Amino acid sequence: MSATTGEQAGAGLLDAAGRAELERTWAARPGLWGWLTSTDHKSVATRYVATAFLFFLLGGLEAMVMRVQLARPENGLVDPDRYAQLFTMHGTTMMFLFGVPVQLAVATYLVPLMVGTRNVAFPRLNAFGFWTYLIGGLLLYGGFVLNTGPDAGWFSYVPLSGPQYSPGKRVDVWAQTVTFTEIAALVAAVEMIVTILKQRAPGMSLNRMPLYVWAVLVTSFVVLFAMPSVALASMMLAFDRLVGTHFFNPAEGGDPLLWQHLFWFFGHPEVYIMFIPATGFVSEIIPVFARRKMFGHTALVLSLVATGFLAFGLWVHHMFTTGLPQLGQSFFTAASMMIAIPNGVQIFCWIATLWAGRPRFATPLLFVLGFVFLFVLGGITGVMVASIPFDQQAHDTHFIVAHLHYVQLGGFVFPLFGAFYFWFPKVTGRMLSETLGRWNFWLFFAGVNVTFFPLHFLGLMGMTRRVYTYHPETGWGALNLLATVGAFMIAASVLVFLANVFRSLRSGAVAGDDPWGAHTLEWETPSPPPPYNFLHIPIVQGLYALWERTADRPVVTGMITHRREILLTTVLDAEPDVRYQHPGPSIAPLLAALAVGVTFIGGIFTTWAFVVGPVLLFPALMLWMWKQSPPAEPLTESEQPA
Amino acid sequence: MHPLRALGRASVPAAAMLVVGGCGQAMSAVNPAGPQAERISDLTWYLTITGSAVFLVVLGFLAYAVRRGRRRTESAEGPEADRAMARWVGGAVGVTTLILLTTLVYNFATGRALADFADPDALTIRVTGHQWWWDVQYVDRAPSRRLTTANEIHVPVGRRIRLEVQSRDVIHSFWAPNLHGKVDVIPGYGGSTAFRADRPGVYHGRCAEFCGLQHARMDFLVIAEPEEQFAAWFEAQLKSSAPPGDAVQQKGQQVFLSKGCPLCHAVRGTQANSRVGPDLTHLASRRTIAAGTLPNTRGHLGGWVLDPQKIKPGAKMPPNPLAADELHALLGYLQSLK
Amino acid sequence: MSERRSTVDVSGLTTVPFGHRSLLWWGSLGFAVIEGFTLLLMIASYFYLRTNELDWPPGRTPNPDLLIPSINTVLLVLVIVPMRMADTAAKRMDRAGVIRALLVAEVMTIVVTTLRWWELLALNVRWDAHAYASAAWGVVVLHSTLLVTDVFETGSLIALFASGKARRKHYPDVSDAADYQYFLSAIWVAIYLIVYWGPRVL
Amino acid sequence: MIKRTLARSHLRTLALAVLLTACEREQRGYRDIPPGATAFPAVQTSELQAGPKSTDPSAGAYQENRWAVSEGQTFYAQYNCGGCHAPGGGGGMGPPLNDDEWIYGSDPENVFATIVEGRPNGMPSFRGKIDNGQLWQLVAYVRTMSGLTPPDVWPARSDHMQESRPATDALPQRQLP
Repeated sequence: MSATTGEQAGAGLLDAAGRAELERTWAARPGLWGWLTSTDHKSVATRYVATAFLFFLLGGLEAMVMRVQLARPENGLVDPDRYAQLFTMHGTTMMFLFGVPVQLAVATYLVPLMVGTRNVAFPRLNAFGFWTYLIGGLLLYGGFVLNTGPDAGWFSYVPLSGPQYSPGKRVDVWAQTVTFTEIAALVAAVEMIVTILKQRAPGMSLNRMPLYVWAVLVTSFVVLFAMPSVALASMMLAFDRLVGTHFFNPAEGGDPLLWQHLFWFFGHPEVYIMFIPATGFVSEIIPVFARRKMFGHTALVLSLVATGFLAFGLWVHHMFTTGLPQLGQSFFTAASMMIAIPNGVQIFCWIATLWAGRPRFATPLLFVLGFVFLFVLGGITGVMVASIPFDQQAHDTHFIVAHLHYVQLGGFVFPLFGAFYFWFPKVTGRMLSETLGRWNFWLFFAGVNVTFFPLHFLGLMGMTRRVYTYHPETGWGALNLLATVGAFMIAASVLVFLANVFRSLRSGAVAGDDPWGAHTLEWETPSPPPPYNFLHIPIVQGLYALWERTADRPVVTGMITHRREILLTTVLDAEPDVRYQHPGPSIAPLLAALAVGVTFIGGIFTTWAFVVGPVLLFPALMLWMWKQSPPAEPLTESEQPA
Repeated sequence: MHPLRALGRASVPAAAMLVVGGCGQAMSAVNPAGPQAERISDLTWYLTITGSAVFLVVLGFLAYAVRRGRRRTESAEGPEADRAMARWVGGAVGVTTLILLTTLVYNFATGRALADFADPDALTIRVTGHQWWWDVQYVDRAPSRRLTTANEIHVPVGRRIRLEVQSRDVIHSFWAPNLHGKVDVIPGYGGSTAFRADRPGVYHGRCAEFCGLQHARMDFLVIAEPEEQFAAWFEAQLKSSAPPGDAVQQKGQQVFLSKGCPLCHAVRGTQANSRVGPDLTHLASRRTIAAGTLPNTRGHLGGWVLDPQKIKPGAKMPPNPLAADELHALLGYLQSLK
Repeated sequence: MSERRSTVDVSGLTTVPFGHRSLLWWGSLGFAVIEGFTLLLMIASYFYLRTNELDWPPGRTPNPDLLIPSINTVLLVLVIVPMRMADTAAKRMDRAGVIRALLVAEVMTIVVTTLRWWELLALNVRWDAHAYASAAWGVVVLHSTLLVTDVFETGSLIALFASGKARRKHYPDVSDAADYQYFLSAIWVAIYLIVYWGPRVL
Repeated sequence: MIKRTLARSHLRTLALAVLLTACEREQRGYRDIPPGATAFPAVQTSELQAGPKSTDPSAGAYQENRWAVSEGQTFYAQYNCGGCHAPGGGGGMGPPLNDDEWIYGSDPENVFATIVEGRPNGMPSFRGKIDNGQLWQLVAYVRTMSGLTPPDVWPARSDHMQESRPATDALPQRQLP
C-alpha cells in the first residue's frame, strides 16, 4: 500500500471545515490546565527557551558580582565562601542550565517546522524533559538561596568535592542538578534523532536536509554519548558522599583522576553540543542575508560530522598538567589541533559565500560577523593551549578564562542572539527593532573584547582561576578594573536586548510569513505557526525548499483530522511510509517529572528516597501510557481493539 | 640568543611587553629565569605571533569578502565562481593544516626537550600541598641532612632541581611561572618535575588548582641564590633553634609552649614537634608568613597570631586571644628564631 | 491558499508498523544505546580502578561466589525464549498468545530481580569496604535498575492487553519490549563474566 | 475558607522553618566569636569554684552545623584524640565515645567542660591549648559519634584509610537505613 499520486484537481485538500477540525484536534486545552498538559513542541520550547534565558540572566548577575569583587585588589565585597558559591553557580548555570538546554530547546522548536512535520517525535517525553530541567534549575537556585549552593567549582574535582572536604549538602545539590539537566538533554536528543530520521516531509532526502537540521542531528548523537559519562560520574560522587563508597577515595583504592576522565569525557563534547548548533544557525543566516546559496554544502555537512567525532577525542587536554604519560598526552595534542581543520573549512566556506553573495547588514548578519571575529580569536588561543608545554603555563589561569569566554560567548552566544533576531518574527509574529539590535550588537561586541582580552595578559602574569582576591603588588589591578568595565558593557547590551524584546512584543512591526525571504520550510507557515504547523504536509523539491519550489508544488493529503496523526517517512529518501498515531496532551509528564524530582532531591537526604521515588513514578508512567484520546469518531485501523 | 626570542622582545609593542613581561622578577610566564620556562616562553612567542598572523589574515579575508559582496549587484552564481571559491577555500584549509602541522612538530620538540631534563645528581626537594600552605622537605640519603621548612624554597643557581610533589588532602597545583609550567599535586599520585634557575632572584609561585576557601592565598617563593650562599643558608637551617637569649624571649618561649602552638607547630630544639602546621624553627629567616600572604614583620606577625581568620578566613589556625605582655614576649621569641 | 493541482494521497498507508518503521522502535533503541553506554563506562571504570590495585579483590576480601549468580544469569538468558514467543504472537496479532508469553516472561524476570539481592550478597563484601567493592556493587546495581524498569514495562503491557483496552497499534510495542529484553540479557552476561569470573580469571 | 488560610499559614511556617534551619546548617562560621571565649575569669580569687556552666544558646549552633562537625572531625584526627579514643570513637585506652554511657554527662557544655578541665585517670586538660571555637566543633563531632545530633549533620566517610567502619556506621544501636 504505497502513497498514490493523484492528479485530479484539489482531491482530498482540506476545506474550511477540515481546517477547523484539524485546529480542534491539535489545539491544547484552554487555561492553566492546558498549559500544564500541553505537548505542542512550540509551547514547550518557548517556555524552555524563556527559562534558559532567565538562567542566563542569573548567571550574568553572578558574573557581575565576581567582576566587581575582582575590580581592585583586597576587595571586601564578598567573603571567600560566598565567592566560591558564586563562581560555581556561574559555571554550573551557564553550562548546565543555559548552554545545552537552550540549544536543545531551540532545536525542539525549529526542527519539526524545518523538516515539515506537525510535532516532535515523542511529545510527552518532550514535556517531561522540560519539567525535569525546571526542577533541576529550581533545586540549584533553591540551594543557592538557602546558603547550600555548590562551592567546589563547576567541575567539582574530587577529593575537594568529596565527603570529607565538602561537608554538608552543597555538592550533593550540584550532583543532583547535573542528573536532572542531563536527563532533560538525553530525552531531547533522542526526540531530535527520531524526528529528523523518521518524520521528514516526503521529498526531503538526506541530501536535501537544511544545515541546521544536520547540526542538530550531529549534536544529538554527541549528547547521546557524552551525557552518560557525567551521569555516571555524578552518581558515583553522590554515592561516595552518601553511602560511603570509595570510587574516588585515594586511600582505599579509589582514584581522583577517574573523576577527571569521566567528567571531561563529557565536558569537552558538552562545549561542542553548544557550538555545533551555533554553526547551524550561522549556516542558515548567511545564505538568507547574503542572498545566495551556501557554498560547499557537503563540505559543511562533513565538517559537522567530523567535529562531532573529534569532540570525543580531546578530553585529556583538560588534564595535561596532571602528569599523565607524555605519549598519551601527545595524541590528545594532535587531536586538539586537528579539530581546527573542520572548523577552518566551515569558516572559509562562510566567507566564500559572503564573497559570492550580496550581504545586507541586518542584525542577524552582524552577530554572525561578530561570531567569526570572536570565534577565530578564541579558536587560535585554543590551538595555543592545545600544545602541552604552553598549556603547562596557561592551564587554570585567566588565559583559559579568556579563551573559554571567547569561544563560548563568541562561538555560541553570538550566533544564538543572531538566531533570536532571525526567528523572533516567526515565533511571535513581530519584528525586533534594527536600531536597538545594532546597539545590542556593538555593545556586546565591544564588551566581550574589553572584558576578556586583558585576561590573556593576566593569565600569563600568574593570575590563577577562582581567586576571590589578590595582592596589590601583583600589578593585576589595572587590567582587572578594565575587565570589570567591559562586564558592565555586556550587562548594558543584554538590557538593550531585553528592552528590544519587550518593546517589540507590544508594538513591534507585524512580520508576515517570511519577512527575510528565507528558504526553509518554517517560513511557509504563518507567524506564529498554528498548533498543527502545516495544513498539508509539503512535498520538498530541493535543498532550498522555498527558493526551489515550483508553482504547483504537490502536498500530502489523505491524513485523518479527527485524531492526531503524523506521517512517517523512510530514513534515506523520505518516502511516505506509515500514518502514525500521535499521543495527545497529558498531565503525566509533569507527574513523572515530580516523581523523579522526589527521588533525586530526597536522595540527597536519605537513601530511602531511591525506594519511595520509583514507587511514585510507576503510577505516573501508567497514566502516561494508558490514557488515550477519546475515540469520538469511528475507530481507524490502528485503533481496532487488539 | 634564539632568533625568535629576540624578535619577540623587539617587535611586541612596549605597552603589552611591559604589562606582560615586566622586568626583574615580576611573576610572568614570558619572563623566564630558567631553561624550562625559556623553552616554553619561546614556544609562547611563536604561537602568539603565528596566531595573530592567522587571525589578521582570516579577518582580512572576511572584510574583503563582505566589501566585495556589497559592491555586487547580483550574486556570483555558476560553475566558474564555484571553482574559484573551491580553489580559495581548499588553499586556505591547506595552509591551515600546514601551520597546524608545524605547530604540532615544534610543540612535540619542546615537549621532549622539557621531559628529558632529569639528572641523577640533581637536588631533590619534596613539596607537600596542604590546605592552604606548602610543606618543603630537602631529601638527602643521610637523615641528619634532611631539612623541613615551609612555603619558601631556596635553590642553588645553575643546579638542576628535581621536584617531587604530593598532597595530604585535596588537589593543588605547584606553579612558578618564571621557572617552569605547573604540575598538579594529586593525593595518591607522586607528581614530579625538574627545573633549573639560571638567574638569582626571588620568584613568586602560586597554587593553580582550586583547593578550597583560601586557594587565593596559597603562594610560595622560590629563592635562587649562588651555590655558596645556598650552602650557608642550608647549614643554618639544619641547626636547631638557639635557646632564648634574654628574659623577654624566655617568657616568649614559655607563652609559645603553654598556649596551643605546640599542638600544630614544630620548633626543633624545644619539645614542640607536631607536623600538623608549618615548621617554625627558622621562622624569622623567611621573607613572608602565612604562605606568602603577609611580609614577615613584627606588626604583621602580631596581627596574624592574634586573629588569622581576619586575614585568611577559613584557615585552620584558630585566633589566639593573648594579653599584651604575653604577645610582646611571644613576638620577641618568634623573631629570635633566625 | 493557491489552488494546487497534484497531491500525494497517503490514506492507504499502514498504521500498525513493526520494527524500524515505527517510532517506538527508534525510541527504545535510543534509550538502549544510552543505558548500554552508561554500563560500558561503568565497566571501564571498574577496570580503571583495577589498575590501581596489585591484587584484585584486594587484601583479605574473598572471591565472589558463583552459584546463585550463575543460576540467575541462566534464568535471565532464558527469559529471551518467552519474549521471542511474545514477539511472534504480536506479529500474528494473537492477543491470547501475547498475554501468555508475557506472563511467563514477567514471572521469570521477577524471580531474577529478587534473586539479584542474593547476587549482590554473593560479592562477599560490603559496598563501602574499598574501591573493588564499590565498583562491583556499582556495576551490578546499575544493571539492576534497568531490570526493575523492565519488570514494570512487561507488567504494564500484560495489564494493557489483559484489560482489553489494548489496540492493534500496541502490538509493535510488545516486539520493542522483546528487543529491549535481548539487550538487557546480553549485557548482563558480559557483566556477569567480568564481575564474578573476572577476579578469578583475569 | 478558613481551612485554606490555615493550610496556607502552616505552609508558610513550614517554609520559614526549612529556610532557617537550612541556612544555619551550612553556615561557614569561621568569623563567629565562639561562646565562652570571654567567659574565663581573669583573676583566680579562691580555690573553690563552681563549674563554668556557660548556658550560652549559641553553643547549640555548633551542634547543628555540618561545617562545624566536619572541622571537628579534622581536629579529632589532628589533635590525636583517636590515640586514646580510637579513630572512630570506638574506645581504647580512653572510654568509647560512640555509646550511650556518659560518665560526665552528654550535654554540649558537659563535654566542653570535660575537654577543657580534663578528667581523672588520663584525660588531659586542654584549657588554653585549643581555641574555644575549635573546642565547640570538637564537641559537636564527638556528640555525632553516639548519634546525639540530627542525622543529616553527621559527617560522611573520610578520605583516609578506614581502620573501622565509616563514622556513620559505627553506631551500634542506630543502624542507618
